[in-house]
Amino acid sequence: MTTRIGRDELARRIAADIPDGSYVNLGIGAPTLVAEYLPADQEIILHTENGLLGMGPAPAAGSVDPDLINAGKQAVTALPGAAYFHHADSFAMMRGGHLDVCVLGAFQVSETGDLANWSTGAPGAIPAVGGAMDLAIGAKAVYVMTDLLTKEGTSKLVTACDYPLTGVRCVSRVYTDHAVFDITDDGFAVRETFGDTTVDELERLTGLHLVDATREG
Amino acid sequence: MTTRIGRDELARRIAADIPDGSYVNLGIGAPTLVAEYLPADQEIILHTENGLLGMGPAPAAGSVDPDLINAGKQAVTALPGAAYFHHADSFAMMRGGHLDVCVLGAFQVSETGDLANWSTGAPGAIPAVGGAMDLAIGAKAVYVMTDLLTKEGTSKLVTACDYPLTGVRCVSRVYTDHAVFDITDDGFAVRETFGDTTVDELERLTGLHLVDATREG
Amino acid sequence: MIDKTVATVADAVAGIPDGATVMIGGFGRAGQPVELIDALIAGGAGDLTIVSNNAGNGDTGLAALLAARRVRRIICSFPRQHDSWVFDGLYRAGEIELELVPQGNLAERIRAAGAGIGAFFSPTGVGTELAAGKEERVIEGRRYVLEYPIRADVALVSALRADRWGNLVYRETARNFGPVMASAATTTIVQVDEVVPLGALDPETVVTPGLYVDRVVAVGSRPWLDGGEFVGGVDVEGRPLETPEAAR
Amino acid sequence: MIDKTVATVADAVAGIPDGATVMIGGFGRAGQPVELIDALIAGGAGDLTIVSNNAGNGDTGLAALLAARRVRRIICSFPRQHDSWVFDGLYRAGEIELELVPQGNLAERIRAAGAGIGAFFSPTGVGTELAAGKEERVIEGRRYVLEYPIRADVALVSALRADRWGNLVYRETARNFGPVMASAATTTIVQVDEVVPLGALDPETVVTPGLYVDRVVAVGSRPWLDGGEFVGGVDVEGRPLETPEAAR
Repeated sequence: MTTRIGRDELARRIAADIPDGSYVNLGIGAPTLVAEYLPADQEIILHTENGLLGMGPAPAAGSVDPDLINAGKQAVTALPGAAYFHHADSFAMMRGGHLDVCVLGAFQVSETGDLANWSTGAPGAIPAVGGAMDLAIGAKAVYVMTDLLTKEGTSKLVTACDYPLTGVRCVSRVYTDHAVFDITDDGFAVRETFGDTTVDELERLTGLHLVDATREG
Repeated sequence: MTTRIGRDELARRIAADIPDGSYVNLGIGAPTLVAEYLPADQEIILHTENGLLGMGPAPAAGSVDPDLINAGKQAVTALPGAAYFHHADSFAMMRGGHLDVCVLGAFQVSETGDLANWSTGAPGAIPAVGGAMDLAIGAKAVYVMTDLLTKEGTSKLVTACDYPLTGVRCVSRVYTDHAVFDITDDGFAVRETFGDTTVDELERLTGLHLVDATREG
Repeated sequence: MIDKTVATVADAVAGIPDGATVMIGGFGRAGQPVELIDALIAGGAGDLTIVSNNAGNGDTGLAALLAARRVRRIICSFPRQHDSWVFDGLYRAGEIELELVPQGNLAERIRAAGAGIGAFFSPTGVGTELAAGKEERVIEGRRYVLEYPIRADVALVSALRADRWGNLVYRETARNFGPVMASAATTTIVQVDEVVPLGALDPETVVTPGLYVDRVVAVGSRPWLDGGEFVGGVDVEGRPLETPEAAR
Repeated sequence: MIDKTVATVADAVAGIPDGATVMIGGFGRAGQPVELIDALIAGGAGDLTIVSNNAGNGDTGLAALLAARRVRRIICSFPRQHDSWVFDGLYRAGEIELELVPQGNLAERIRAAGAGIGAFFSPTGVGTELAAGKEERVIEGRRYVLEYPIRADVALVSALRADRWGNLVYRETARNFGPVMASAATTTIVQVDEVVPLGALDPETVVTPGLYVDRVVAVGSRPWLDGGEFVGGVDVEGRPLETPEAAR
């Protein structure tokens, strides 16, 4: 199988679904890419859980400020209109459901919307959860950005997660390199396919029964 | 019976017990008087639960600021070193035990330290509690400032409160016009008497068994 | 582009339906969003549940809303004041319901709603009639009662300044309930003395970040301020002092 | 007269005993009170329980404390980082205990300790192994787990400026855990770049009121600041950029 769309294209695809004026948290790793594709003529306000709303892009070299970082501990900037706050206030903001969208990576997503993205559960691995569990339950819409298949070719969309859970029934939608899936009461619904991917092929790749919602909306 | 010391003298007596550097909340009414007797050469920081630490005295006429009031909704000032905060932060400060002393009025105090000061429980009365219950449990030391007797001559120090409670086992010490009482495991202990008041006389006035601790410390 | 400012107080309160739960900021008169309350009265919504620390002062603001018989129920800590005659009359006549909440529990329950806390154990009120019927638990030797969040359909808040993203700064003790109420309502409506350009508020000093705010309306300076600077000349209720001339 | 300032970092950390629970502010390196940690190492206290978001970066600060074998147990949300080799080695060798807490629960549990909350129901972590064994409850149809306060004997916090009453302002995202940790410890010890005169901090902008602070020590500007003004010239870890000359 070839990957249908690249990571940047996927980031652009996700960015296109985020309405103007949204408050958004982009998880560490690939989701951070989404920021680069937010339309310049819109105001989408980025939250970083370490205490900043109105996060801007990385600073120029020489202007890196170690006091101004994102959740991935990378140097960032603050836009006009930004606000700083402490960690309890920042997570209250998430836990209270005030963010519109959160984009997260995943090891697995179940057809009921369970997310596993913090631990492989491998023996000897050093566990680290950070804000993952708070992010998973803390936005009105939780989008997952991931490859459909692992490097070994197994589906990351599953009936039930094998990996340790990050959150239960928390994912709204999964953006993969092959297709976009909504979590529905009937399980995964294919909302959009990329390239010449078909729902049949997705069923074969995932081994799941999928609802075909590509003609809707 | 004559009242042994006046309200101002009592306020002065309480002020003398508050150590330099203390964080103090003075309840609405008579306890507010204590502020006038805090030594000028000390820094005792006053908290008002509507969001200010470092409260200063009333402003001059013409300089009254309706945005700067105390819990009794009287105009006050803010000293250099003051800080404003919102109501949840302000009550967190109290509930978390960060104030050293709180001085409150009382209808009744029981020998186990229960306080009744917010409601007479009279039928038809309009109830209003404000911050009374938070104050009662929210300081390291809760001092009560009150007349020993009601206008009808009955003792405000009681075995158990008849009036609706403000807080349970919360009072540390009671300053009255006749004497100062500590709440101990053995009930009220007379720590200090004013004028020629004797412990025997206090027992007669209150109808309580009192520990004589006037020779201690 | 985000622009939460609206032109008039009527626009600001548009759409508040009968039966809504409305939080109203302020501690007494300090920080009470009087212009928004007047607009709410003019807008006609009734059968309201109000969440506010007090139950109105004098005949203006929240007291006027009560006098207009728009309030079915009020959740507050301190209704009875020297100038709460409107509430007092309605309460004695049995024409308004009251839920009395200790002030710190009121603030924390509102915060809990905004912060996604399902419930919390508070030491305040334990053993009193205001905790009657509430779940109690001893934790590390101390008694607590379980308190639940208070949320609202609408919050009406008064702040000093806002930008078009809805970032807010307050003034002195007028801050009081504004920040927690802004976080606990589906729609947060804010009156400010002044709307300033985006970037004019120092991000270190923003008290309520804009994500909590839905609508902002500028209503002009309080009578004791001029361009945000204190000029005085009023009593604690904000009324102009009588000048020697006027007093004659 | 209140003067919480002390002359040296050694004075600031004096008296921290073996076995103490110590909160250490910072998110990664931002806001990490490195000078206080160095003083804690020099002071010799061991068998410590540390509460901090991370478990040290590189070989300095908290990582150095761990490397000096002073820490028995750490409560944190994100120990594993690209530069957490000191922690990683100790953990793999079974020489340090770890309690892993989701970041928001960590912050809220610390706040709860400072705010006198006995426990609270959080939706974070529900149904995961980090909630295993915790009390669960459904409230209004949503699942929550009961979380308890985390308190400490000592908090070590880094802020930008303080006055002699201990009022604090922070800088940018270095604020992070400072305010909640300051509220949750018996003794709160703060390093600041600069102590300013009483009254120099605007009371509207104080983030941590002085009542939460016990000791303040001035340690001088961060390398990327000059008198509080950002001058840059460092990488994200705060190390000076190589100049063209130096790079040659």
